[in-house]
Amino acid sequence: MKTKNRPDPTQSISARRSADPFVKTAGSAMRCGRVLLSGMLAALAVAALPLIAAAQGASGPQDVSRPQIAASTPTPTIGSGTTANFAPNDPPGEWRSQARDYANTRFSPLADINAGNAGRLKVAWTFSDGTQNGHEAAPLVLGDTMYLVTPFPNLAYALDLSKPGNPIKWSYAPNPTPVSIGKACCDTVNRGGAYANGKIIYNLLDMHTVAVDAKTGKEVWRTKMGDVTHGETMTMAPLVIGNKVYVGNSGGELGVWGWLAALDVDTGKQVWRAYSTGTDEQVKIGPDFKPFYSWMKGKDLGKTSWPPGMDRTGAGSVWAWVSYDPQTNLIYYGTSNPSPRVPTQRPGYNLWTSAIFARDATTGMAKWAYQFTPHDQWDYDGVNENVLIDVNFQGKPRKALIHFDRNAFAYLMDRTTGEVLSAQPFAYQNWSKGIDLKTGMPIVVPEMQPKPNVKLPNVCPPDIGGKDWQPSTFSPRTGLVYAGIFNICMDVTDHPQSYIAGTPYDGMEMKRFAAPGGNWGEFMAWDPVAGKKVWSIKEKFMTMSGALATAGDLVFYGTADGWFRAVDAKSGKVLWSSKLGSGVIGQPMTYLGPDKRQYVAVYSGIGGAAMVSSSMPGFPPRGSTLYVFSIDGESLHTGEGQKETESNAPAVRQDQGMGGKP
Amino acid sequence: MSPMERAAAALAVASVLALAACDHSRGGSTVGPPVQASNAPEAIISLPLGDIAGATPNAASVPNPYGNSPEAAQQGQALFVKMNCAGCHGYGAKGGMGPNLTDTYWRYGGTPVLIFKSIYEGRPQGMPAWNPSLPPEEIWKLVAYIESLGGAYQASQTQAAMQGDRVGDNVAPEVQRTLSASPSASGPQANGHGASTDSAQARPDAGGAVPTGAKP
Amino acid sequence: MAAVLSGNDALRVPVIARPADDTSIEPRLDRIWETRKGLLGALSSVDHKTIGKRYLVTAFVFLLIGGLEAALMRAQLARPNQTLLSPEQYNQLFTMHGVTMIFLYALPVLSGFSNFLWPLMLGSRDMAFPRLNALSYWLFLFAGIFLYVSFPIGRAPDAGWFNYVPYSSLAYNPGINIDVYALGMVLLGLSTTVGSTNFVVTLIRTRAPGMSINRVPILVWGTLTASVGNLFAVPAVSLAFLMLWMDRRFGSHFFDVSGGGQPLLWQHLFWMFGHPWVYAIVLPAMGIVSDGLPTFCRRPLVGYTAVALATVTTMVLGFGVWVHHMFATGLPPISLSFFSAASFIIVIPSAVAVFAWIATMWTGRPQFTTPFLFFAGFVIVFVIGGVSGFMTAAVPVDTQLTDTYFVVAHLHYVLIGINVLPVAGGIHYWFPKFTGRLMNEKLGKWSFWIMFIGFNVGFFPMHIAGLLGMPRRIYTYPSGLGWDTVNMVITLGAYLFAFGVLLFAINVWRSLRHGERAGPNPWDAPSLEWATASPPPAYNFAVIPTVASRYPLWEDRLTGHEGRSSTGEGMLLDNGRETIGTSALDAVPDVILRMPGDSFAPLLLSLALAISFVGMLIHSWWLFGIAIACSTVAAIAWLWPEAKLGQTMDIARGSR
Amino acid sequence: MTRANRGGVLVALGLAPVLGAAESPMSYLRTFGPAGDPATELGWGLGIVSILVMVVITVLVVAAIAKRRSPASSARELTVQRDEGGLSWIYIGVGVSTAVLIACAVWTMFTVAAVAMPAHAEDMTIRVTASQWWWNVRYENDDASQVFDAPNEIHIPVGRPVRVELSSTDVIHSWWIPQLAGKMDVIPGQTNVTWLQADKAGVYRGQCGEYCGAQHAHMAMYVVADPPRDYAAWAERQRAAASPGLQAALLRGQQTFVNNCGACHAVRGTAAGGILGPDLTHLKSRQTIAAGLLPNTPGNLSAWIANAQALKPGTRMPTMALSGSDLSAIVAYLDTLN
Repeated sequence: MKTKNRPDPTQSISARRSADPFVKTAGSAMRCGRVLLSGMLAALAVAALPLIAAAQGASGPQDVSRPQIAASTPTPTIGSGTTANFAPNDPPGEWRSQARDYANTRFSPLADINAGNAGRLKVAWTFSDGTQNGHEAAPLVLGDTMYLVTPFPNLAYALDLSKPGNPIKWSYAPNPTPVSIGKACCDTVNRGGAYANGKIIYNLLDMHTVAVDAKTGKEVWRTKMGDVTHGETMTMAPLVIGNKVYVGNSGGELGVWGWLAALDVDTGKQVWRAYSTGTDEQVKIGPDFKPFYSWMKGKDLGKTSWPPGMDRTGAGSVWAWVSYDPQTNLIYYGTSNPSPRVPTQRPGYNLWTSAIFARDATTGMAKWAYQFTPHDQWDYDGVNENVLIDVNFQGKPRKALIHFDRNAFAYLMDRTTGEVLSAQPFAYQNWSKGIDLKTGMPIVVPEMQPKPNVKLPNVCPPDIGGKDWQPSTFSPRTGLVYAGIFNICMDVTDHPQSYIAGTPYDGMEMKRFAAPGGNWGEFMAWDPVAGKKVWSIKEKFMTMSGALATAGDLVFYGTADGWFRAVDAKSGKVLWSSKLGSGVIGQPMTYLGPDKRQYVAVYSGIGGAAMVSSSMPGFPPRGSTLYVFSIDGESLHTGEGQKETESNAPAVRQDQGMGGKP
Repeated sequence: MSPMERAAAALAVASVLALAACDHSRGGSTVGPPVQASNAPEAIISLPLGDIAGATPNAASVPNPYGNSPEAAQQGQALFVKMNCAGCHGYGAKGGMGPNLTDTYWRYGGTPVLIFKSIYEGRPQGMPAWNPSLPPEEIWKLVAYIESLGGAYQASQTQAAMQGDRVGDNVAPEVQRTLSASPSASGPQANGHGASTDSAQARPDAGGAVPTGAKP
Repeated sequence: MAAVLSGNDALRVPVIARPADDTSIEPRLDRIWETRKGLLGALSSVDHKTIGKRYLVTAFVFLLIGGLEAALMRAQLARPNQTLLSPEQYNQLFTMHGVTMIFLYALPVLSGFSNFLWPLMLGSRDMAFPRLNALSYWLFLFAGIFLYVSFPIGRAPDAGWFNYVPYSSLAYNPGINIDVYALGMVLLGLSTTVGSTNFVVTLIRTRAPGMSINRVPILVWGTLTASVGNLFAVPAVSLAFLMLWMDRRFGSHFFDVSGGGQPLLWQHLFWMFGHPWVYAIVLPAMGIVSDGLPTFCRRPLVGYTAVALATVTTMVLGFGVWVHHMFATGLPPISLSFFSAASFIIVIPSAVAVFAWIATMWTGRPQFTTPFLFFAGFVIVFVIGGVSGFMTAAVPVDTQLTDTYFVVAHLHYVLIGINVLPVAGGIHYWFPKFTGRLMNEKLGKWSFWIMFIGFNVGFFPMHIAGLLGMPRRIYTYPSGLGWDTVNMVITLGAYLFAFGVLLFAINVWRSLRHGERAGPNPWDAPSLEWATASPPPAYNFAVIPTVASRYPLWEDRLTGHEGRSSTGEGMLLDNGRETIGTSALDAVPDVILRMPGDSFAPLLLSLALAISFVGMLIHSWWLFGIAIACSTVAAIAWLWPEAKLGQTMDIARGSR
Repeated sequence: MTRANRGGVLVALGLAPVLGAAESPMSYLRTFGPAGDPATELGWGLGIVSILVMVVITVLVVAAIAKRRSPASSARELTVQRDEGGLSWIYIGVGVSTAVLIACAVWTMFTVAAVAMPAHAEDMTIRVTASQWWWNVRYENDDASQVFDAPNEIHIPVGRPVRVELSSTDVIHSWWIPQLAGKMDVIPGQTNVTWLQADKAGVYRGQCGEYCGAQHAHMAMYVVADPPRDYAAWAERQRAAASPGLQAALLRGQQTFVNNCGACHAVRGTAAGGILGPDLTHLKSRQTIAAGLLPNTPGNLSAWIANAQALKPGTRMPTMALSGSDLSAIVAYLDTLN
């Protein structure tokens, strides 16, 4: 068992503070006692500092600007024949949905910015949307208009890129109820909207999906999807295929009943809804449901793998990415962790939580499913993105998908049958001895199973996993997948929980710290066919931004302390870095402006799950600024001297008065 | 009696009195019923949340019926975990989905009775109302636990709590003269015993502060 | 007559004298050894006889307090579903009843006997460390007060005398109740350790010349074994209580499950002390019987050597059986059976003692005095308690018996049987030596029969209540489980026994003033304490007696004894407070021991220590600091070398 | 030592009236399962040895006193001039004692082996979780949907060994059904395992055996041994959720129950999901409430809800601030949960 190495001196020595309300008058005396005690501890800590520094090993204190290149950098097998279907093949200069394509590759064919001139990237212009919380979305660009969606209160903006200063064409304030603030487990974030049939469609935190006319900013339709007072919220970016919008709910922490629904693009009416737990009828499992592994075959497994009645509050919420394969007309998405998080309260496999579903896009009937972590005991959701790639694996061409799961295993799966081709750990983990490919079951390390009310130290990866929702990117030019991952462990104590509607139903008390190596984050290139890490860059703070690969053989990513970097796709060498105003958990994107110049845009605004490391010194304050970069900072309007913004610019943002909305 | 004996006797009496002075609510591990049940919920609901238009808020103090009984605080801590409060406010009540309860920043009032109101009635940004799920007696135990964390104001410091005064704050002379009789200066210690204002958390609790969970 | 000085002052040979010839010896020794009158004298006295009597009186007061607590509990349990006491009150009462009886009565009363009698039995003028003796008493007194300090405000310890974690941890007992118990026990641990050290050194170094190790009375063997046992056992419990206090107030995790601690660690540490302790509080009492019974059977004890070795064997085995208190905690059966076997074997030494007493009675000619009745009654009750203990030694049977009233019956039979009855008999037997007066025989017999009948009527039915499944430590019970009548009988028996104890107390009180005057040896007993006056003078013996046999005062009437002990003639050590130091095994004189005089240091040191514990209890660190400073000063004052205490003579090289 | 002649011995000793096993349900003088019988045999054996030893020693002491009463002549004259003699008493007495002890010790070891594990492996497992002052019992099953919780009253099939896994949520308790098996402590932070088997159908009362706080006295449990068919039927009923079909009057009761009690108590099929207190989904099917404190009648139920502290001082059940109508509505609703 690896000796637990907790070298991070930033963790305060938190002796359990004995809440000693015993004698109010003796309070001051209590402090002298504690001063004595903490004096001793401080002396100990000082003595231990040289020891800790030594324990940091070769990596030494992290030099923020010159990140570490992993020792072994084998030359990637360029063009190993791994490709992807980039439908719907939007115009190269546009970015109409968060993942840019159905296969979730986030690959941009633009190549004007390349390894050569990346060093000359500068800020072209910025825009602040006036909201405080985690900015996880990517801007959309259609024609010469950029559309933005903000975290709570979920405002929407349209910026006219053709005019100087990119003025606001229109803004839309949906006014979601503030009750939803207290029901969102991990910051009132929103992962962005999608464009379809002239409408911008996105989800509000208080369980509504709205469609806004792209031209005028007027609300077209608004559909209520659930009851926010029961702890349900919506934060995912919808995916639009044809005339259907696919949306899911969040609330794994509050004991909701997880589902994915399809709405009609034009009317907003719900077409079908598939739950993640419950009877086959509720989960829309029909006769043609053929999971690859036998232990997932059976009737009403969504109910019989739960103690009686617990499947209705079993979560399996769908809060991240949906991908779509036009040839097979199948959509792929993951479900969240089972609820409550305390495993002893819910014996059984708890199907279909922490799993991936493949469903028919039109009817919603499930074709196959695979559970990444049966009877999950550490909150390893299965919601991370599934990038659809076509590989030749062991000599045979396979229609596959690559999925970096929260349980720190990278799954390469055959997306037609649900067979696990390979499953290798991509981050430091000690909960499992590996995935048995014959049965598809993980082999759990018995000591790592938490028991109620007993502290279990040094469980890796923690609840936020080896990698969380931040999407990876695939470059057909190198055949590699690039992702920001974590290097974190946790001490966990389970507290069995009562189900009280509208309150958290999880019960895991955690204290997170850096895994061996001392770094919290890492950006890596992964060869999906070989199942190996090609190169990786260690980062002191969490790497929780999306990733963007471009035809210019560049990969863009950001870090939680605000660095935004461009990296050579082949070698992993950092070509350019820029420090933004706040931490980056947004998704970088690139587009062609009206001046046919290539711009790279990314939101800075720390929040979301990255707040777990908020007690680290150097953690940035919150922010809300969109940064747009171009070569030498050139844009449509540089050099034109002082020019008045046209006074008759129509749109004036409907302000919310001095108090603003929290 | 020789001087030495008198000293010994005095010491013995002093030590017994010192012990008697600490709380004498009945019972070892069992929490007796609240000392005075006069603060019925109905009376509490009518208390104002903030200041009163045109009048200085009355210094009516509604103390916690459990006083500082350690049993009540201990059972309050158990309730804090069992009733899922820790899920939002964090297992050390240092904040998570819900605000930090150990510092002296109280959006809806930091005196025990206002904390009782916030639990009893619920608050608009997602704090559910715990009446009737928890009877007043149990809510007062939760309040006793929150008081033991050091961030709460004393029951009689309604004025100080309203204006965010803390022990050790300087008070401009002009203000001193205009203050009503209520002792405004004393409130929870600024950053001494209990109130945690470590730097990383300095910023006020904007909506949805530090999440304990991993994702929405 | 001053000792003959030869050569330099360092080499002094004690003079042999006969007090009968020189009448000035005794007044001179009186002036040397007498303690000052008045309160100052009392507070500074280090005379073992004064300290012994104080132990007896204080222990008796605690016995009465414990008895009152028991009376309240029995009133609550007399009938089902009573509400005389609230659960919290009952829990505090049963805890304090246990703590008082086991810690504040059982060993202190035996320390009282041993402190008073040892120097007299061993032919010495005082204990080896007189001031340490005073310290031991004062610490015991203050620890007793400390344990009761939170009783009046309703915050007495309420987790049972065994104080199992986690119920006694901060999470379930946040008040000061358990802190009072934890710190009180550490303070009491100091007193016990200090007392035990004093007894061990006294036995090894201050026996009268000629009193070899096999001529020492059995009470001395008993207390010696108890003391050595305590020296090994008390550290375990003091450590356990200190660790508990650290867990409660300073956030350590010794016993806290969520921090990786183990609740069973507490049980092991507690019972590693617990079982040796229960033997420590019975072996001296068995010694009292082994010394008292032969006197009233008019013959020496049968199998002296066997009984002495049995006493030691009991304590040695006593360290190997503690897990029989934990048979139901889920430890693996294989280890439980080792301890079960050990618990069976430990019955054998007790059997040796029982058959020795029966043989003494069978071959002797019993005299119907009250002490004899107590000792004979003791043998019967001892055996009943012994066999009920033998039943709990079997693991499977114990999983039914443990924590029921059967065990309560067992522990009362052994504790009252083996400690209270011999103590009552011992007080009757040595009352003339303590006070110079005899206790009233008629009232004595009445008090014996009422105590004996009351005890058996009260506590034997507890076996039955236990067999009927009545658990321990329940403040009430529902009707309809068959426990109603048996509990009523127990309550009546208990009150009868209490009445018997009251009669005994009245007898003591009346005999203090109106008791018939007693000479040096009213019972014609054989051991050395009956050679000096009743009550003995401050210096015990005018001259140090020499001993030639196990029964010095019966030598003339016992055949097979060549040498003669002499009490009339011996060493006159009158150059200040002196007694003779002798070698460990054969008691060959080898040094003159200069004994320290009266001193306030013990009182001040124990007062300062007690105050420092109060400071620790209420977390007032400045009070703690000051008190510790005072204790250091008192200790330094105590240990400050005094010229007159310098050892001057190695007699081994002097005359024989 | 078959049960028949033990009865005879019992009568002979004049203990029969007191130890009548009939009206004392907690007496372990007779046990009804292989987990307890060997121990009871051993218990009787040691008991009889003990009684014999007591009688012998008492007779010896009384005889010793009565035999040679001392003549009134010279009190000073000693009866025996030598201090040896009488040693034979010790040799014989200790010899006999040692022999008896060794025999009993060996018998104990065999009994330890006999009760350690059932003859054939248990095919049913219950996980008992002790909390301050009640018992939660989870009926384990490989098929998760068959798992259910039911507090305080444990049903087991007659004649089949049941594996009992014990864990505590707070302090140390002790699982003890005297007429089936010896007690086994329930220690937080570890899982102790024991087993029991009832050879005769019936209700066996048990109670917490280790001091655990204010209400240690009222922490009883009942093991109901049913014929296998009845057990299966009972289990099936327990798994079912609360019956949804309610007339209007009871609906208000259910709503009031969920609002006031749902945070601590669970009724499957409704929104009440609390696990702090016992599961009430099938409250009506139990004989007693409050861990054996009161028989399960509507009157007792409303008294308990209105003021639990009066009946069981120190219990974690708070005194509910309920109006009369709410209280009666709740009690009426609880009456439907069978």
